[in-house]
Order: sequence, then C-alpha cells, then structure tokens
Amino acid sequence: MTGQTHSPIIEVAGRGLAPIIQLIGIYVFFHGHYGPGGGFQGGVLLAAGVLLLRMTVGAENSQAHVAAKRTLTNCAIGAVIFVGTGIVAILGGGYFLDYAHLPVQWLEPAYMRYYGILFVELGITLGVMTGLITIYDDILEVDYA
Amino acid sequence: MAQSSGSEQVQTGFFKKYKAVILQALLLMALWLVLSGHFDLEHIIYGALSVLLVVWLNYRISFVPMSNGEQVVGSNVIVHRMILYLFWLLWQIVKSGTFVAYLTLHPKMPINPMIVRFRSKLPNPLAKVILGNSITLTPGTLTVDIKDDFFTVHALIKDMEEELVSGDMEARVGRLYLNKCTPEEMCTDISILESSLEIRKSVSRRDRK
Amino acid sequence: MENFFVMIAAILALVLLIPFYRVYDGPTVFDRLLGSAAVGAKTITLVLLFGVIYDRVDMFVDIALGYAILNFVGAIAMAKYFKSTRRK
Amino acid sequence: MEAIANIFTVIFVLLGAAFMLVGSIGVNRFPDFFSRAHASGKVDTLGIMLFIVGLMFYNGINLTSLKLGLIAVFVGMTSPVAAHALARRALIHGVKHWKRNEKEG
Repeated sequence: MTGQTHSPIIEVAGRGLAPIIQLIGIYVFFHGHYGPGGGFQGGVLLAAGVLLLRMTVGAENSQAHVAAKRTLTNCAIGAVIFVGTGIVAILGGGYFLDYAHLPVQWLEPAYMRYYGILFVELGITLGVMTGLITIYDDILEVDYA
Repeated sequence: MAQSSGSEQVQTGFFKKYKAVILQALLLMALWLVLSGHFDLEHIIYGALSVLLVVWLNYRISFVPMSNGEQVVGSNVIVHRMILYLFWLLWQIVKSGTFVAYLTLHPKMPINPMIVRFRSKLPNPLAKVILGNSITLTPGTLTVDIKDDFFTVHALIKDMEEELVSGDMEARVGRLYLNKCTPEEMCTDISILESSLEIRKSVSRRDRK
Repeated sequence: MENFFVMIAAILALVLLIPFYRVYDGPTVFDRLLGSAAVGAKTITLVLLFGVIYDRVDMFVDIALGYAILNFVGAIAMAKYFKSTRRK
Repeated sequence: MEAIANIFTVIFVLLGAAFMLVGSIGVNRFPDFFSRAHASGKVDTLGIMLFIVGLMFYNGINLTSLKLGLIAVFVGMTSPVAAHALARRALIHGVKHWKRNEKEG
C-alpha cells in the first residue's frame, strides 16, 4: 500500500465544501455586531476552510489557493491594520482604538464607530486566518518561500 | 504532470467551466442571503464582495488536477434527475437509520459483516463520489475505500451485499450522466475479501448467477 | 413546552456520556476517534436545544453551524494525521 | 395550529433523541470498528436530522428555520464523508474486521 493517494470522496468533498465553509467564515466576521462572532471566530472558520483544502487536495496542489509564501506577510498586514487603526485614533486626538476620533471628515461619529470596528475586525480576521495557516505549514515543514 | 493536457481542455471547454462558476456563485449568494437575514443594500453588497472573493479563490484551484491525475469535471449533470435522486437518497437515509437501529437493538444482533470489492464503470470521478456516498447512506453498507475503479465496501449482512452486487444503484448514478444505463453492464469483478487485505475467493458476476 | 425541552436536554446530556465509554475503552485508536466524533455529533443538538431554552435560536444556530464545521474538519484532520504516522 | 405544530415537535424531537440514544448504544454494542462506524455514521445522522425537523416545526416558517435546515443538510453531507475517512484510514492501518465464525468460510 505504498503511494496511497487520497480517496476521491474525501478530495471532492473538500473541494466542494471549502467555498461554503469560507463563506460562512466571512459571514461570521461581518455579522459580529448582531450575533456571536467577530474577527477571531471568523478567522478560525476561514482558516478551517483553507486548511480543509490543504489536507484534502494536498499541500503542494493547494498552493494555488492560498500560497504559503504570502501567509506570513498577510499576517503582518493584519496586525498592522489592527494596531495602525488604534494609533491613527491616537493621532486624531483620542485614546487607543477610540474610533470616534478617526480622521475621516465625511462620516458621523456613530458610523465612524461602526466602520472602525469593522476595519479592526478585518485586521484581526486576516491575522488569525493567515497565522493559523502559517502554523499548519510550519508544522508540515512546507517551505515554498 | 497532466498540466499541458489540462490547459488544452480548459481552452476547449471554457464556456462550460464558466457556467459552473456562475452556478457556484449563485448558490453561494443564496447561502449568504439565508445566513445573513439583512436584506438592505449594504449587506447585499458585502455579500456580493465576499462571494466574489471566495469564488475567485476557489476558481484558481479548480484547474489543479486531482491527486490521481484526473481532471475535475462534473458540471454536465442532468439537473432534474439529480433532484429526484436527492429525494430518493433522503428516503434511503431514513431506511438505513432504522435498519441499523433495529440491528443494534436486536438481542442476538444478527450481523454477518463482510468486505466486498467490486469494479465499477462509472464515467467520471464525481459520479464515483456520488456512488460512494450513496453506498454509505444506504442500509447496511459503508464505503471503505475507492482506488481507481475499485470500490471496497463493508456490508453488515449478506442480503445487503447481494443488493449491492446487482448494480442497481450504480445504474441510478449512471443515469444522472448518461441517458441510458442498465444495471447489467455496470458492475464487474466482484470479490469478497475475507480478511482486511487479502483476497480469498474471487467470483465473477456471471458465476454468482 | 419549556419543561419538555429541559427534560430532553437532560436526557441528551446523559446520552452524551455513553460514547465516552468507547473513548475510554476502545481497543484501537480509531474506536476512540469514532467515540469522540459521536460525542461531537450529539453536541450540535445540545447547542441547538440551549438556544431553544434560552429563546435565542437565531444566535445559537450560528454556533451550532460552526461547531458542525469544526467537527467535520477535525475528523478529516484526524484521518490525515494517521496517514502521516503510518508513513514514518 | 400552534397545538398541531407542538405535537409534531414533540414527536420528531423524541424520535431524534431516541435515534441518538440507539446510536450511542450501537457505538458501544457492535463488535468491531467498522460496524461501529455504521452506527455512528447513519443512526446519528438520522437522529440529528429528525431532531432538527422537530425544532423547525417548533420555530415556524421563518429564516431561522431555513438556517436549521441548512445545518441538517450540512450534517447530511459531511457525516458519510467523515465516516468514510475514518474507516478508510482504519482499513489501511490494518484493522481486522469481525466476522461470525460459523460454517461458511
């Protein structure tokens, strides 16, 4: 039983279910205001969708989906978005992550809070998702950098 | 490995693949609307952007061949037959659940497990996957492995194995893709594995009859 | 109706304990994995029941969906993991 | 109308819970791994589906019921795949299947 590849059931199920899982992850991220969810949970579900493809299609083949060499950069970008929003709020005259003081003139403070939270959650989602994928790739010792 | 031939297929069948992507995007959008429950413009725009992102990410991997070298095809399903098939499958789930529950609660537990191996002639990998999942969901049988054309199936009792061997379900799956498909020509090379990994007796279908 | 759901939740919580015997006693590793997967499948319904009892089904549906997803991905990951140990 | 929906709810939820109980018993009672996979993969799936149908009757026709149905569909799609993945790995690993030792050989 050498050279055993995956059975087609698992592979096709992975290909078919991964988009659904990723969409549910994005939904959880967007609807953090109304229900349970938010950046961290959405990021975990997104990472689950990507890792499902990594596991079923194979680490090499699923590089076309999310490349391993980009994940660490994206993780850093997510962290920069999170911290950067807070620092911009400080520069605008408020406290750290004080969304009402973001220097965006054409928005009401209430809307600014809404979009500020969404923006920070985007950073968290990106960071958590790509961080988890980076951990998986690192454990597997996939190095396509 | 099969990269060059794959790209040629992409060029010739481009419209078909495009259609599949649009279908996927519509299904995902419906999923988003069901999940979201906010029908104002802002949330629908978010949904459209998310669906575009997801479809774009998964479009790139749909060109990668499967690990056994075959291309991923399967958008040529006959749709109304597929819907009927799904209802039939739902009924099979109910039947198989009650059947295994009956076996569990029977005091003497009349099971006689065996591993059956057979070869199927279904046209493409997706049909094989549908057949595998259907076998798992029908009473008393569980798909254990699919390798190339060979299915390895664990059957709980002997009657179920006979039903499996008759090729009836394969013809049902085959009719999702082909217009005519008879049970007699689908299933060949049946053998019953007595232990997990070795073949004791190999009986062809004709001899069994 | 409320009492009925509370009763069902209590029964399910007891049913949830039965597969733990398989997790504890399984002769092979796969029996243990199967037991844990069975526990996960029942947890989905328990989460939904909590939603009904607290009258927040719309919220708990999302949690149950996420739990189902993670249960599935976990089962696939466990199957994948045993491939890797076999090869070494 | 309310009463009829409640009666259906009670019937389906009790059926679902009963199937899940039988599935749990089956996971413990069957003699080997593969038959246990039958119990876990089929009886539990049917139990969850019936249970969710019962909750849909309780909830009435709205978007949350649709989401509940989505969970049922998701479980129905994933549970055979998960059972297949575990059983396949067990077969490759060399787990022997139990058979009734009687006159047939």
